[in-house]
This record gives sequence, structure tokens and C-alpha cells, in this order.
Amino acid sequence: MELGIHTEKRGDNIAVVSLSGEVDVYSSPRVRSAMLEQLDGGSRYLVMDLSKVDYLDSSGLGILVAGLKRSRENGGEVFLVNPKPRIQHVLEVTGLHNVFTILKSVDEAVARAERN
Amino acid sequence: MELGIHTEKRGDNIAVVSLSGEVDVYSSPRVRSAMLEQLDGGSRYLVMDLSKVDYLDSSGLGILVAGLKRSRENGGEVFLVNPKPRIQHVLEVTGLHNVFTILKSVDEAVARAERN
Amino acid sequence: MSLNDAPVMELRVPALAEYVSVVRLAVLGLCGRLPLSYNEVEDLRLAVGEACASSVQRAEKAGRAASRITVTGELEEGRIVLTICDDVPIPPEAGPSGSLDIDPDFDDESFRISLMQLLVDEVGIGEAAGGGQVVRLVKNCEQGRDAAG
Amino acid sequence: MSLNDAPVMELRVPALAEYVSVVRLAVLGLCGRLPLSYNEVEDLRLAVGEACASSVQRAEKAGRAASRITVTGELEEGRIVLTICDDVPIPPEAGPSGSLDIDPDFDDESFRISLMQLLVDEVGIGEAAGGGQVVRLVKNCEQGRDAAG
Ligand SMILES: Nc1ncnc2c1ncn2[C@@H]1O[C@H](COP(=O)(O)OP(=O)(O)O)[C@@H](O)[C@H]1O
Ligand SMILES: Nc1ncnc2c1ncn2[C@@H]1O[C@H](COP(=O)(O)OP(=O)(O)O)[C@@H](O)[C@H]1O
Repeated sequence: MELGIHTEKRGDNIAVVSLSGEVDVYSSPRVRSAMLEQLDGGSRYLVMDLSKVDYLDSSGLGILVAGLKRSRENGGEVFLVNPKPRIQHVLEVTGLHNVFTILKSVDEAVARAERN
Repeated sequence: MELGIHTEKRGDNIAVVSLSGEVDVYSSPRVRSAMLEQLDGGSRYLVMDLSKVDYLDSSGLGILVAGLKRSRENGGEVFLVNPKPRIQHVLEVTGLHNVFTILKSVDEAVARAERN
Repeated sequence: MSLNDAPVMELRVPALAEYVSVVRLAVLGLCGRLPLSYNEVEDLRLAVGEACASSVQRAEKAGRAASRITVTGELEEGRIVLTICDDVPIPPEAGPSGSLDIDPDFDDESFRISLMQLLVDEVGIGEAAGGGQVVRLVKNCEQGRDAAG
Repeated sequence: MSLNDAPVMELRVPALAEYVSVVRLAVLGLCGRLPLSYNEVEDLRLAVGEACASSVQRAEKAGRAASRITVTGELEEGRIVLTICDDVPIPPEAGPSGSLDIDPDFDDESFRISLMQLLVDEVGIGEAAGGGQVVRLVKNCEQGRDAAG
């Protein structure tokens, strides 16, 4: 249930951040730090693997959106990967599925980032 | 999490009762009814499949013990099958692992009942 | 049934981020008493988490580490009613809070309120007797309507 | 830290069997605040479930459907302390209860108490101010001792 965060660089300007468990008002500051660390470290593209996320609240959504803005300012992008149906539902209810590029796999997202 | 009960006859005097989820003070009366139904219906041997049980409290243990006594009175037996480590722990802590025959699979238990 | 006379759940925890999950889990337990679908339960859990997060965030801003959140739950015919009440004074103007600080324009309190409105059937927000905030969330069981009720 | 001044959790539910799972889930949430192992958490959850079951069973026998169980949780250095309090008068002689009725000799209340004693580090049982029962359960974190504490 606790939040797990795993980060992996894929080339110079791409980072894969895999989250697991619950992203809520308590744990989301750690997601923010992980994203900022990559963005500040030169990764313009963030691939957020959500496949193991069970809970995502507004503080988590806010951090994803803020990360998206920051990465786009640098000519990059934030890709969301493989959210569970429940999380997809939350993204749709908030309209954020239109704001983010949501992809099926990490490899697909990394390939997209490399093509850009 | 809710309790699931599935019952299956295996021959004249053997019944397999498969439980899933939580056996607690709320749900255990349903386990009791299921066991009594089989014992009263002529099944001297009860094979209790615990492999999907996540929680078992004293009311559940009490019902298993009561069922065991009843079945032994009729020359039968109650076999417990494949409890999760957590449930095995509870059986050990209470000493009930010495009272019950605990087996690895339903087939093994049915075979034991058939041999008797 | 005498259960309708009083809430079937009253829970009080500190208004700190790390206790919101205690509330969410207790609400999960309470939802087990009604024929709610998985998505209905998760919608309500998310909404109650948002209401608690609002309390937590105001308590933080007000520097009131000893604040408490009180959650009550009532089960009515085919619906569940939760109130989330705190003792943190509501700031006179509740404009953009900028707590995310990467994006200071974003008003996460209004985002939270819209999210709650999208997730449950009724959202009421008011001032508690003691000066804090009360959020009232109602979720109807769709299953309950079709089936047993 | 002001948290030690008051319990970090206060939960009140009806003394009915179907609400014991609400308590167990809330306690699961609270356990997340301490470095308890899976087995330690499950031991405590089982013990608190037994204490609640005791309240439920006495409430049933006394025909008091409106009884309540109040659970408080405190986090202390490396341990968690729960009290489970009810408002059901303790019967003068608490002999074998025979609630299982297949086995009327068996005293499930003493079985419950032994089980609690096997599961947690301290069990205290007494009479509440209002005449009901109070059970106090203490679980130490073994992990906490080795590691951060
Ligand atoms: N920090 C945030 N947290 C949550 N949602 C946000 C945040 N910032 C923006 N959004 C939401 O993302 C969507 C698009 O945001 P944005 O790109 O900022 O558009 P706009 O410039 O119109 O605000 C909007 O629905 C907005 O509500
Ligand atoms: N209804 C019950 N619920 C839980 N445990 C029980 C029950 N009946 C007996 N036990 C436990 O099972 C074990 C053996 O019980 P039993 O066969 O009745 O032995 P004894 O005749 O010595 O009581 C004992 O540890 C006892 O505490």
C-alpha cells in the first residue's frame, strides 16, 4: 500500500519513473521530488509507469500536471504508462486523459521520446 | 474480503468445503451452517479448503473445532487443507495444529478420507 | 432499527497527511455494509481522501499541528453519507493556494472540490459549529437500486 | 510532538458483528504509521478483532443492540497501544458462554483472552467507567527495535 518509487535513466534526456501503491497527500511529495530530480538533471522526457498504482488523488494529479508543464517548457513531455482501469477512470473523470499522452508500455513511451 | 463458501460432495460421506476471504465473528455463522449441513447430510468427512482464507478468528476456530468433534463422534474427521502461512501461524499459536490433520491438497485429503 | 439514530461510524484522527489513509481504510470497511460496486467504493474513498487532504492542507498552513479531523458515517436506505469535519478556521479568502509551488497559479482547493463533485452524488461544504470546515458526501448505491435496495 | 497528548485514533462503531471489520481496517491503517512487520500487524488485527467480538457477544446476550464499541489508538516509541471499550455491563459471573451451541462446554471468552495474550505483548482487561469492559492491547515493534526505533 505504501508508495514505491523506482527511477531509471534511459539515455541522456529520458527517465522512467515507476510508481507503485498509493499516491496521496502524504506520499505525493516524494513523487514530486523524484520528478523534479529528473527534470532538473536534464531529463526532458519523463515516462511515468503507473501500472502498479492503486490510488491517485488530486495532489498526485497536480504533481503530474506540474511536471508536464515543466517538461514541456523544456521542449519535453510526460508520458503516462498503463494506468489500471481505476486510475484511468480518475484521469477521465478529471479530463486529464486529454492533457496527457497515455501509452500502453514503457518501451512504447521511450520509443516516442527517442523519436522526438 | 467478504467470506465465500463453496461446497462440493465427493462421494457418499465426503464433502469439500472451500472458504475464501475473512472468517470472523460476522461471517463465521455461515461456515457453521455449511459444516452442519454437510455433517447432518451424512458427510462424516469434511475437507476444509483454507487456501484462500486471509483471516480466521476465534469464532472460526471454534466452529472448526466443534465440527471436528461432531465428525469424530460419527467416526469421521475434519481435514484442513493448505492454510496460508498467516493462518498456519494462528493454528500453531493456538495449538490447534496438533488437534487437526492439516494436509497440502484437497485431493490428498479426499484420498485420506476414502482410505478410512 | 436503532442504527439510524446515531452515525454507525465516528472516527477522529490528527489533521496530518499520514493519517488520511486510516480514514480511507475505515471508509472501505464501512462500504462493505452496502451493495456498492468496486468503482463506487473507490470513488467515495477518493472523495473522502480529498476532503481530508483539504483539512490537512489548511491545518498545515495555519500551523495547527494539533488539529483533528472527525469523520462520521451513516448508512441510509441505499446510500452512504459521510461528513468530514475539522477544527481549522477557514481563511477569509480561499483563493489559489499554490501549495504545489511549481505551479503557483493552480487552485488545488477548487480542483479538489470539482473532483469530489465528479466522484459522489452530493457534496456539501459548510462551516462547522466550532469554526472549521464540514464536508458532507453522499454516495448512492446504483446496485442497491436495481437489486435488493 | 503534540501527538502524544491525545490518542491518534478514536473510532466508535455499533457493537454489532458486521462492524468489527471497520475496526480491523482502521487498525491496519494505523499500523502503517509504525515499522511493524506483516505478522505483527496481523497479530494485532486479530487481537483487536477478538476484543471487539467479545463486546459484540456480550451486547447480543444482553439484548443491547444500541451498544457501541470505542477504540482508541496511541503510537508510542516503538509500540502501539489500543484500547477497546464498550458500554455493555459485564455479567456478574462470566462462565462458559456456549455461544457455539454445538459445544456448550467450551468457554469461548477464555479462548479469546488466551488468543489475545498469545498475539500481543500486553493484554489488560478491566471495567470501564461506564460499567462496560475495557481491553488494552500493546504491541511492540520488533523491527523498530533493531532499526530506526
Ligand atoms: N496543478 C494541477 N493539478 C491538477 N490539475 C491541474 C493542475 N494544473 C492544471 N490542471 C488541470 O489540467 C488541465 C489543463 O491545465 P493547463 O494546461 O494549465 O490548462 P489551463 O492553462 O487552461 O489552466 C485543466 O483541466 C486544469 O484544471
Ligand atoms: N469451540 C472451540 N473453539 C476453539 N477452540 C476450542 C474449542 N473447543 C476446544 N477448543 C480447543 O481445542 C483444543 C482441544 O479441544 P478438545 O478436543 O475439546 O480438548 P479438551 O477435551 O481437552 O477440551 C483445546 O486447545 C481447546 O482449547
